[in-house]
Amino acid sequence: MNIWIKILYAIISISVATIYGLILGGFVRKIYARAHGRFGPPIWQPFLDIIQTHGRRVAISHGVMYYLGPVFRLGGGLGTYLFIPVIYGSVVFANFSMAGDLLLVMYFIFFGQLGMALGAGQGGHPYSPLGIARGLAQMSAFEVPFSLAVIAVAIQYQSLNITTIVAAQQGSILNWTLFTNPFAVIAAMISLLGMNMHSPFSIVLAPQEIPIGPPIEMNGSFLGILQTNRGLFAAAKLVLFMNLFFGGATNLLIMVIKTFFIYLVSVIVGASFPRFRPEQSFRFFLKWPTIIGIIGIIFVAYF
Amino acid sequence: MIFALILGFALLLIGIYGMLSQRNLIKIVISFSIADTGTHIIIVAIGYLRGRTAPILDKAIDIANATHKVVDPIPSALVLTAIVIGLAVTALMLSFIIELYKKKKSLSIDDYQELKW
Amino acid sequence: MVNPIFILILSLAAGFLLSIFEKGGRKLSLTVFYGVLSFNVFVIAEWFYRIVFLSEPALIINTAGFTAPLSINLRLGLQESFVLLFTNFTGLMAAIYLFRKFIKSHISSLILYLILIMGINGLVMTRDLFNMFVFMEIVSISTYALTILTKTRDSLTAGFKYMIAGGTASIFFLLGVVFVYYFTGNLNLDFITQSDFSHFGLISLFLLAMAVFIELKPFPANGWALDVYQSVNSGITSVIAVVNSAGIFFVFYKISPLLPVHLLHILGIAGVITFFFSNLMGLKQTNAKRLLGYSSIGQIGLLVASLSFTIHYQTSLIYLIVGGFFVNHLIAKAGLFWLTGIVEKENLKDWGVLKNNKSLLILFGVLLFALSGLPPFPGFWAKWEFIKILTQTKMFWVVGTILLGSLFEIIFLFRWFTIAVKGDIDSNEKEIPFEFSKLFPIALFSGIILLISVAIMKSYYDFTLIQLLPIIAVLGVYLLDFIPSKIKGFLSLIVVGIYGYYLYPFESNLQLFFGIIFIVGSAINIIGTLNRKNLSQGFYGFLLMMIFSFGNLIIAKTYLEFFLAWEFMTISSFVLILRGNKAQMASLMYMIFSTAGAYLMMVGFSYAPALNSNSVLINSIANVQLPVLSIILLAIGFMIKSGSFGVHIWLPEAHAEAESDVSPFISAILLKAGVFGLLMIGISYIKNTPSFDVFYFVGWFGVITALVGAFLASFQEDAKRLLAYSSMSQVGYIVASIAILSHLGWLSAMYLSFNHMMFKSALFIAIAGVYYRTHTRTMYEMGGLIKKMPLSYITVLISIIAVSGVPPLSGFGAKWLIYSSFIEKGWYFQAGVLFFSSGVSFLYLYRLIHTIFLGQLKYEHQDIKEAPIWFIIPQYIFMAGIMAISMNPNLIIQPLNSIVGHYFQSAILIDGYNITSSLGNWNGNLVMMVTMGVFIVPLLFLKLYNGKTQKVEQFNIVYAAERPESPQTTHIAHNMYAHYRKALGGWGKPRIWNFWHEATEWSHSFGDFFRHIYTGNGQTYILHIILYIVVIYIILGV
Amino acid sequence: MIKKIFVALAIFGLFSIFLPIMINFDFHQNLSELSTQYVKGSVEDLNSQNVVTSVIVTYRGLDTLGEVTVLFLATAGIGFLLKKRKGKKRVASELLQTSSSFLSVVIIMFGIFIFSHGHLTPGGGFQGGVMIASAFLLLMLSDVNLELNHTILQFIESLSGAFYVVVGLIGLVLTIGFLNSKIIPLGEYGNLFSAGAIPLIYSFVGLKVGSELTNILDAMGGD
Repeated sequence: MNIWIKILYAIISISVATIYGLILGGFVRKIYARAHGRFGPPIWQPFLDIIQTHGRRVAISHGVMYYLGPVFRLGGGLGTYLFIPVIYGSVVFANFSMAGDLLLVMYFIFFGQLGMALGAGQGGHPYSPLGIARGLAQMSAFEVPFSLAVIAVAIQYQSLNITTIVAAQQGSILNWTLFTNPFAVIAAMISLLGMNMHSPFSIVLAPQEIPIGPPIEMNGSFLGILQTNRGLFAAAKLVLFMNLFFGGATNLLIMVIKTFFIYLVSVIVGASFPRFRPEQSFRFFLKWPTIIGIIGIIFVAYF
Repeated sequence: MIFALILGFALLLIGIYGMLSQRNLIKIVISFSIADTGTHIIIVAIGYLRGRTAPILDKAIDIANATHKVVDPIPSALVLTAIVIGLAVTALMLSFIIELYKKKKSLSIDDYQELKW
Repeated sequence: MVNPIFILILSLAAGFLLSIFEKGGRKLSLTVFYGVLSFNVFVIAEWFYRIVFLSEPALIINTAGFTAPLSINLRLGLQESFVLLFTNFTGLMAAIYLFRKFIKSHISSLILYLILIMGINGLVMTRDLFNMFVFMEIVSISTYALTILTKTRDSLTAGFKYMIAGGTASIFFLLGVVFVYYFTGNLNLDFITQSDFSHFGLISLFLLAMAVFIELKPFPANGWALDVYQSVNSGITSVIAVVNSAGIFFVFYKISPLLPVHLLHILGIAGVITFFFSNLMGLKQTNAKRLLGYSSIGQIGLLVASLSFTIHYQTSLIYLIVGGFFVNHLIAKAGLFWLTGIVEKENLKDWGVLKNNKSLLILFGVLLFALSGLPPFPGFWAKWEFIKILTQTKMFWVVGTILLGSLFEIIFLFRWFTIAVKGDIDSNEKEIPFEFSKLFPIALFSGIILLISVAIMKSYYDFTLIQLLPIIAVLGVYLLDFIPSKIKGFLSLIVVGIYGYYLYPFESNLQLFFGIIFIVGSAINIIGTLNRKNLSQGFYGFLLMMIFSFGNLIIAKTYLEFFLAWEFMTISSFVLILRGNKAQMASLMYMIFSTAGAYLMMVGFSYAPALNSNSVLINSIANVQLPVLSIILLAIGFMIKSGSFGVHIWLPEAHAEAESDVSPFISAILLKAGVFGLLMIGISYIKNTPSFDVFYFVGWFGVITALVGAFLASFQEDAKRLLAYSSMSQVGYIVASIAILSHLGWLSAMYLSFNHMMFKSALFIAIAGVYYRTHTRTMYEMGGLIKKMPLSYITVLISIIAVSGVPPLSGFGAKWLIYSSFIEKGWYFQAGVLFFSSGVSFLYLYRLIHTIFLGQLKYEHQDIKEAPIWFIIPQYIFMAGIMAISMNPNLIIQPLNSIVGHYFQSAILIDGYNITSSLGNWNGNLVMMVTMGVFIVPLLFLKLYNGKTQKVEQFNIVYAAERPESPQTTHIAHNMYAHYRKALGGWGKPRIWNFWHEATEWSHSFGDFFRHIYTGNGQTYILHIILYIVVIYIILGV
Repeated sequence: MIKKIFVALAIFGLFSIFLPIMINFDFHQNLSELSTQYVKGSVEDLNSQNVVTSVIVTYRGLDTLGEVTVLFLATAGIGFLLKKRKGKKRVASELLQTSSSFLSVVIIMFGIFIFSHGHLTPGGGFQGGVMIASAFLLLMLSDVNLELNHTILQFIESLSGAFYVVVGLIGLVLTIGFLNSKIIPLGEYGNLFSAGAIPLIYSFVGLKVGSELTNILDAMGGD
């Protein structure tokens, strides 16, 4: 098919995802506020923020890498999203998933994080490396249960191709990985908490300790880009989880519903737990979720 | 003549015992030469044949069947050499002791163990 | 042709008359003295020539006008002439060494020395047992007297102990002789056979053998010898340790045919035990000469063992093994004893003085390498063949003991060597005085042993020039060392090019692939060394040696050729590492571990069935069924070399402490040798699978190595150590995926090997550049260098992306292949561990780039420049490579696919840029395109929309509502992952390190414990002797 | 204490090694064929009465040469080791002084007789040499500050040794073997001048041994 059409489709699906992601973000802030007994900002607050940050007259740059940091970040978000087939059977939302399989997505997630880390690093603010150190460490920890879950899925469907995995879960709700291999899903969901960095795992952006950590020096349109990405990237991750564990989606509505509930899990947890100390968080991920993940593998591989 | 043999071995053992138990250097050397002498006696004893005479073929024995009259000459020859060698070694040992004594004014072997391990 | 009996006659006459010549002045007597000695050498040399090259029959000399057995007869055959040539020559050399001593000392010393040599000649030639006794006494007595050539109380004491011990032994010898006569009625060896002895008559042989054996200083009945070696003048010591030992050993050789086999075997085992314990006790020794004494005793033990275990094999082999050990040990030992006399440092710690004296240092090195049985020296060949025989006769205990013993020997010898090269010396240390008469013999001997080595390689193994190339490289460059190093660098670049070109036709598939990694990779890395300013003597020689041995590894046809190349590789890399400033400990550890590995491989190879084709090893090994034992041993050997978990502790030290332009060779290329080896086993493994799946465990070791390496790397403060551990981790991946034994697995292994070669070289060279500018490797002392050295920064950036496996760069290909292969194989948990370690690898990668290049710039680095061009060039060559295979993975995937296709049927499907495995697919090119797109779009947006960006310094930040006070405090770098360490808790402890440390401690204290039997009391020594004889008798009885 | 036990063990062990020899030992009934040849040969080839002598000096001449060398080495070694130093000593008794002065002459004469008749009677070079040395010992004891002429001693020692070698050499030159004593006509059985070079060699040996032992005694007597 013509490459331009492909790109057009990509733009469509990206904008949909971004908007959805941002709305989701606003919604979450609302929920948090309510949980804290506040009124909270309007749902469209994230859009306002982005406009506001882009509206700033000056933007301070600490150097080339600093400048590229947000670019990497957004690029990472876009890429991750683009390598995932969002809606099963849809041409528009198939994105560039033919470029690679699950492994590609898993590793492309790092693209943005690494670039951002480098950019923040050049920012020269002591809090950035602190946050990054925490972030990387935690990432290495929650990757373990997640990768175990992924391996379990790969074993189960004998494939790493996301479309194939989704296809295998069609038909009945009971075909979802959630029901065919609950252990793997639990493990994965726990690590999702880590990925979304809500408390108790919000050690990276921990406002009280290292005021929002890595992006602390970011300002103006740099910050704007980051905020845009936050929406898109959240959407991408949720879609990935939906595809792997919750039977994917055949149309936008189902996608929205499923991802919303997936997100809700971490929101609820986040609203109800205090923050871990870093080492507690690492140890946690390397302990229970990992064990569950191992059980998940044994479950599919040897039963 | 078996006694000679036994005597020889006895001397040998006594000598070695002396070398192992005596503290005094000179006594050790004496024990050594005792052991040496024991060996020499053993050698001679080995050469002995019953009821025969020394292998010197003078008028006393007829040359014709001398081979049935004399004892084995070889051990006697060997022992002679052995004795001289023993003598030489003993002499050298003694002179070493003299030097050692000059250096440290002691004849006890226990005083000469700086070199170890 | 002169009748050799003239040696005896002339020496005697001269000896008797010397005191009269003395009346005519010392000059005259010295002339006579040296004249006679050289006459002896000449006579024997001629006979040796006649017998060896004109193949004349052995010469029998009757005395007194009667034939044996009536009279005493002498024999001069091949063995005799060989031993005599050697002993006489050594005697002459030692005499030259003692020249200055002989000018002054009492005339008797000349007489004694002359007759000592005469005695050795008689001892070797005579066939009559009692005559042997006489000559033995002549030798002993003259030696006793000569022990006090330099009269100290110690030498006197030692001499006395020596005398009583020798006297005791001679009593037993005499007894043995007369009883032999009693039982056989004869004294002439030619007329006595084993059959003449009744069972009860064997006692005489026992006494005889024991007397000789005691003279050969078996453990523990050898305290007296040690004291002699320690205290006596080095010249005389060399004579005792070499000439006398040779003579006595030959006596043992002469009577050995008489000895019953079981006695011979017991003596052989006693020899092995001696070898083991003397080396064990050597570990704790600090006195140079005594240390040599221990080693000497051990080597003689090994010599005896080799004789008694090989006596029934074909003669050529015996000549190689026994002769090899004989020559090797005695030449090296003589040279080293002479050196101790020149250096005149009792304590090993003070041997750093050799640093200032290159020529002595080189001689020391040659002799020491020879002594430790490394190639090309004769000891190596002897050991190889000997171990082969022992392994094939399944005498594994003996093999183990010998190899452990030689490992100990390696430890103390190389500890000594590293001290000599790197040890610290106090400034007011005076130069070692130059004495030609002392230096000449050593130099000559070093030359001779090299010649002999080459002779063995050419004549016995008929190796071609290509196997000799590593040695030639070292010697050749040594001659050209006066040339400035840049030129040498260019020259070696050319040489490597030629070599690679020469090698190319011999290579195919796998070889070619590794040829590229080894040769091309090295060639590019050589560019980095062009930055050297000074002469850097010897550097390029050993560098070339290493590169050549890489090549020879690939084209090796036999186990031996492979092992030879391997050992050359070890030696050269050891020397290269040792060149580092603080590399003393590091290089020692490297040497010890490598040697241990090499020994395991040696056994593994000797136990493997013979190859039945003469194609290259890596092909022909496919047709042999390797026994499980040798697979295990070989695998361990190769894994030691590739720094696998558990035996990895040498790796960070070696890679970090080596000179910064050597590290890339060591870390990026040398490690691949282990990989190559493992692949080689694998090839035989897949064709004929062993009963026990060794590679399953290898796989586990691989993944654990990957994880541990990553964690250790994350906790380093030193940039090069970090990179070293990262290499360990990466090679862990490679090893694991080799162990998978599937198409995908090997594909990923090779893909990763190639990648790792490129990015790790680039990283090490980049760090070399940084180090060159900042003079520090500690990362938190740097920071903010991105603006100062942008080019290096870009290299590091691209490399770490490649390492981490983040798309779109080539690293992701590796990850994709690896995980696919693991899941395909069903190694799920291994795959999990690998996921973990790749997650952890982000930690150290970020730490590397951030703490050096990002964050705050330090004041002292305000005005440093970009790294020198010679560092930049290779970096960017590698960058180009990485970018190329990132853009188009097929460049490498396709050829590898076909290479691996020789061993497994292909498991991937390549159409266009899309690579499909059984599990998923990966389109490297499309990924690259998409990434470009998603990267460029925001960038353009930023550029267009956000034109009014304002540049500010790093330092322009607000920190806790204040400006930070200094970069040092603001740069978050030191102990970056403290929280992770805390989280790991008990798992973070350096268990392995402690284990090896404990092992070292234990072996040393064992050595210390055992050597306390040498109380220093002469009487105790005699007691040892007697008890020893008794014990052997008892063992013999039962 | 431990050491005593070990010593006891060692001795006992040696004893148990030697015991079987002593038990199973029985004397040969007749000569080994080698010594038979010697006994025959001594008469037929060498024309010497004393078989032992002919074995020592001719058949196993190399041993004897070595033996001389050993003694020589001992002398050299001791000379090398002990530098003669004069010390104050007690004076010998009148009786000893007078008696020794003429006794020693007799002893020396006897010694010479012994080694010159080594091929006829028991005894030989060594025995004779020792006697001569003992004579000198007597002199030394009697006259404490007796100064032996070392040059002469040395000359005798060296030359006698050298001549011994030369005599052996002649055999080699005549290509009848090193140390062959048939270089001189064998003479008439039982006479002083018989048995070829044996008496000659023995005389050299005697002189050498005598001078060497004297040297040793002298060196040791030094202090």
